[in-house]
Amino acid sequence: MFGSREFSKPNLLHGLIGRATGNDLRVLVVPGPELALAGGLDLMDAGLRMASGPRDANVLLLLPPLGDKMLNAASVAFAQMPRPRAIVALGVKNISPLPEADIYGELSQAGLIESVNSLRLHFAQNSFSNSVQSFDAPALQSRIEYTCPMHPEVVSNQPGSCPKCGMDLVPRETGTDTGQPEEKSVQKTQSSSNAAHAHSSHVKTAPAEVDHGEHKKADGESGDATAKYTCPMHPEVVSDEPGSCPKCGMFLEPVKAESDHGSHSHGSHSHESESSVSKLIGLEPGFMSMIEMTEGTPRSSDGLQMEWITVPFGPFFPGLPAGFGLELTLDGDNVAKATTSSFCGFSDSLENGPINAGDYVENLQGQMPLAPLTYRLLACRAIEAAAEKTSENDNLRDATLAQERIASQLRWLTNLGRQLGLKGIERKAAKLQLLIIGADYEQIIKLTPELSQFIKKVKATPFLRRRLDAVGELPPQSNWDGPQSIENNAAGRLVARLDDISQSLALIKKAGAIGEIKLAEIGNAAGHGHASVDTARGKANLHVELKGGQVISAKLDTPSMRHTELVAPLTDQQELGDALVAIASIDISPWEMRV
Amino acid sequence: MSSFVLIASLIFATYGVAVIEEWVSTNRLRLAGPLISTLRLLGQENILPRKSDRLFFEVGPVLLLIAALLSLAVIPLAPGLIVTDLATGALFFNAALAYVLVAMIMAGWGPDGAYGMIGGWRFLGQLIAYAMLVVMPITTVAMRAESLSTIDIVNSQEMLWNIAYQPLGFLLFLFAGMAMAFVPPFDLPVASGELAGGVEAEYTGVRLIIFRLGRMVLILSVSSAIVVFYLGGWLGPFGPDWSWSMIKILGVAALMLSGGRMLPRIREATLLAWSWKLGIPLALANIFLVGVLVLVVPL
Amino acid sequence: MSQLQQYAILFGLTVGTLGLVLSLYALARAIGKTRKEPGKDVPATAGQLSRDPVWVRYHARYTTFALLFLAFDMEMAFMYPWAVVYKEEGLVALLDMGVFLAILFLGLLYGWSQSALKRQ
Amino acid sequence: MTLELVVTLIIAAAMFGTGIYGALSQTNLVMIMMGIELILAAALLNLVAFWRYLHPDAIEAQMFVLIVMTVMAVEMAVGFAVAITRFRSRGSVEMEEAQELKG
Amino acid sequence: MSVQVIFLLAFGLAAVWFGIVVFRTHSMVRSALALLFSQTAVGAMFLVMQAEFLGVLQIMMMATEMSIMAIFMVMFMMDPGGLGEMDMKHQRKLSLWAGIIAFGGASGLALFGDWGPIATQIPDAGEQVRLLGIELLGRSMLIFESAGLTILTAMIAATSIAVQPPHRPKETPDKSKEPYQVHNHGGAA
Repeated sequence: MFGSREFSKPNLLHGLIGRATGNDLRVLVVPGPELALAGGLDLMDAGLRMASGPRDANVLLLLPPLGDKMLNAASVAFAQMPRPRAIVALGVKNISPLPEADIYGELSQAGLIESVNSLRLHFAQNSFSNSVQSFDAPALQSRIEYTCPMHPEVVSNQPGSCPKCGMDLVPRETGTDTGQPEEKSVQKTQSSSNAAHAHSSHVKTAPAEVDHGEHKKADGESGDATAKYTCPMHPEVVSDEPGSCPKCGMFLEPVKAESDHGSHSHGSHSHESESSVSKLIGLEPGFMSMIEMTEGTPRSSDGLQMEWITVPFGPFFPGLPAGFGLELTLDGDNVAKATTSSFCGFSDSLENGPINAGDYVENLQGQMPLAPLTYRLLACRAIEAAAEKTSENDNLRDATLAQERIASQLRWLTNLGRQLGLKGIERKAAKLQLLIIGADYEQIIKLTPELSQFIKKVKATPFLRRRLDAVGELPPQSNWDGPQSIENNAAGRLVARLDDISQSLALIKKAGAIGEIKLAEIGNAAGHGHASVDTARGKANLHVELKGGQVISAKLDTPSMRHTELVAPLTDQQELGDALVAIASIDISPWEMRV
Repeated sequence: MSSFVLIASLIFATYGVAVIEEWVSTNRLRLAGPLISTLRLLGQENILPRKSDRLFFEVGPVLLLIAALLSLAVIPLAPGLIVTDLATGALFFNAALAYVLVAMIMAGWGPDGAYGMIGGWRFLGQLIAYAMLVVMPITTVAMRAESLSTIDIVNSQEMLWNIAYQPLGFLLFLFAGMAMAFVPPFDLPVASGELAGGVEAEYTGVRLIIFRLGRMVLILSVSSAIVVFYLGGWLGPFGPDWSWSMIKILGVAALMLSGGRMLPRIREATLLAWSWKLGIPLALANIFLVGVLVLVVPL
Repeated sequence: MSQLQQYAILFGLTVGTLGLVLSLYALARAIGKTRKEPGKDVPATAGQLSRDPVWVRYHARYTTFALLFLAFDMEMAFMYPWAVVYKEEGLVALLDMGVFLAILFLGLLYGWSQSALKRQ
Repeated sequence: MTLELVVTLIIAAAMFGTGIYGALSQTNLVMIMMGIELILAAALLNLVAFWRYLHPDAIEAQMFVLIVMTVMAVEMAVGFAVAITRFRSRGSVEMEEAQELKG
Repeated sequence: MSVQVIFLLAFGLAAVWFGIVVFRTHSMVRSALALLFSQTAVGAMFLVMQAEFLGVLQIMMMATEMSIMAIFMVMFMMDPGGLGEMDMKHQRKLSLWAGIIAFGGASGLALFGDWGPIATQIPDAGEQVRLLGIELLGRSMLIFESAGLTILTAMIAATSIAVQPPHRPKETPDKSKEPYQVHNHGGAA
């Protein structure tokens, strides 16, 4: 009813179109294709093709676990999908903001294939129907807020005049707060200043004229001797000539030193031209001066003052980790600022009192769908350390951890292949990952030659190293404990992850068997325990406090929490494509980030 | 009669390119694939973005299709089988394909979407990289043929194809042709990994059909230009001449589409730097080389 | 076929394509209407609604490449007639164009040395 | 036959008038350059009309057209370079704010 | 009223109308592309006048150059999308009169000047390109080389103006605590 298009009496052509839509399915996976791979679902084999955006998709595939923020984003994506569209929910029951799913299936490859077949039937029958309803969701409501064109940070809910410059506020449509992942910071960036152009009111000679005159323009060439020049971002850099700041390359701005206020009488700096713009002779009233507009804006690396736009690279961006909310402030196609958030972060399950150890282990495993066994092992080890018990098959457990590491690195390779447009690597890595995830010991040993041959193929891809070695330079003292590599860039991390796969394979071969991770019997022990596990993304450690066989407090520190701080320095002043590859190269899992 | 054969063969070639493109990207050869996806898009809603520049949004894909078709108008499939044999055919091919850029800017700027706008202006940067590398190899081809008409160019390759006569020009034209048709690894404006569909992101329904059709005809026209300028058009040892040009065109299209998939997407800065620092000097050297060759070798 | 007839055919080809496109639009409109729903016509940015207008002063990083391209592009206009008559004219044409191309290459080298051929 | 020549010349005159109106009325450097482009296009039109209808054997006219095209390209290149520098130092290329450049 | 006049009138009116749209529209990219289509219409008029090489050249050159003009307009003008309906004009009266007088003068000249015999015999397209080539290498070689020099000066002028001289501090700054003194020995006075 929410998916089909309205037509009074569908005829033969509509039937044909319905069947064609059924045979050419473009799927938008919520939360993301990695979840499908981690759950062992082969979408390509089932006949589904990945869609690059909501406009391109006609099937919304929902996979567990789904938080309410993720469901809000899914409702936004569903609203933007053109009809005829359908929702398929595998292993998920309540998808509140979204309407009733058209097809429910259970989370397995057989369930997927069966639901794809019933989806083809569904599209063939009711792509077009006469009873159709509009889909609405809380995330789609919009309200009008008023902001001042010159000072985007002034925001109010009713029209009026801006306290700073007295210009009347301009209506601007924005989403209600429930829809946005986190509070829209009041200090909006440049983007709303271009909404300023919606104002047709002329520049009133507002009281703020006074400070215009003071701000002497940096006339690069004819800098007079007495003026001091300092860098806007590093005030301690002081030079007596114009130029660019050695630290950050920004242009040095003239600073109004007290001593030279009275003395500047040099030719080009006649006092008169210093006066504010609107007093220039021969200027028609109501002239919209551009100097005022570009005055405050920061300069880009080539000295031009341009406008920046804030663009969300939201939870379902192909190439970025699923559920990772990234908002880039773009200066042209350079990234000026990056803010990260997570649509599916984990929350401590101990708010409502202590729970017994077994449930805590299951709970932590459920919250981390991308690395379930790793965090199950971490919880077991921490609890066993607290209860001073040691489990007997520890090296077998390491083999399970190694298997999951291989699966995680292969998913990372699929993501990198999709981002760089290398379809061959993307398909092969996905196929291998599906084989590894369900394999027992003998199958893994049989897979080893295929895996090492694939690793050689990835390393031999022409121009791949050249594309990656200029990208993702980590600042020197950053706390990066992911796969260590000699060269500190994306190419180095790629090679490190490929070596990590071969090391894990060797570890599994040495361990001899894949052990099942079970919590040792701890009765009602008490005490403090600390454990740390080397996951595919870095070192995760957990501090647990036990009392009477129950966990009263736990402090989890995951690698992704630490690595999100690296996103900002990594992408500063980088080209957009390089910034996205750099973010993908540090492999952040939004599930491991706090809500 | 020959115009009917011409139109039928162009439609068949475009469908062939579409089948190859889907085969390369999904690793599944489905002959009915393009027909099914066209029907699907025909059934899709046509969403108009809210505060868009409606004129640009509508004209963009149509201009892309018209530019690609006009560039096909000067390509001979057989001695008589050509839409219009202009005396400055090679130049007209290049002039028609300059409007692909205008169409992409319109399609990018129109819908007021961030991905589309960035994709559109990136394609202008890409044009600045490949434009000179398209022009100079065509000059050397015209030098050998002593005329700009495409039929004379093919006849001039009677003895020796241009790929053997000026291989450097062939490589530059292939590189620039792939960049002109924004085929991966040069798919900067419609990069699905970096810009989530870029210029195509805001288009749905029948406008997307026109955009995709324009793109397929563009790939067809670039590969047929490579065949006409460098692989001796319809010249072939035996059999009907139009079959030779058809085989060569589909072969070059398959080579371009599958070969490009093995390389990661190129960065715009690298593309600009390589084509201006290495491409243009090589093209100038190619002009001198062929200049001497044309005078010395009686071929 | 005289030139004017050929241009008429090209003009007819353009008008024919416009006709094809309009008929396809009419067919699509006949199949069904687009339903107005909240949030559907906002530019789609990967799962979030971006309502702010994006028509800003886009900062292109290839400005110096563009300037060099504007001047260098003119060389093409002179090269086509030269290429057509090259075989007849022989050596003098090669030297003549050699000087022209050398001059232009000088401009390119100057740009290269002033780091204009870089992403600004 | 003179009708075609006169029609072309009148259209070129109209473009010339539009170019002059544009160049004089706009406040932005880039828009003024667009006005100049229109004027040059009108000049091109006249040249080709004179070549076609009056002296088709004088091929120098086509050479002259190539030179005028070069002028158009060169003028744009240098004009934009000036626009970039001015924008970098002053933050705007509005001619209203370029008073201090006066002699 | 031969077919040529009809096409000349059609393309001519299109060119003039696009020329007017260039200055009336608020969106800068629309105005740049209007100029582009105006130049294309002029190129089409060249084709109608059987100057094939010049027409195709004009259509090609103007497409790329006007797109570059479009990006520069978007970079340097206040509101490229035209949302603010801002009117960036001054001295309206003067420029309107200048335009009308220019149009009147030129068209008056066109109407009342006697142009003498109209030629009917025109070399065909291929022949024109060949003649232009021979002209290029023959009588107008000096013009051809001076055009090359003009392009060279334009390239050098544009690069030297637009590209910022790379600012590299002469020696690595010392890390002492007191404010950061940058010593540019021999830098620009």
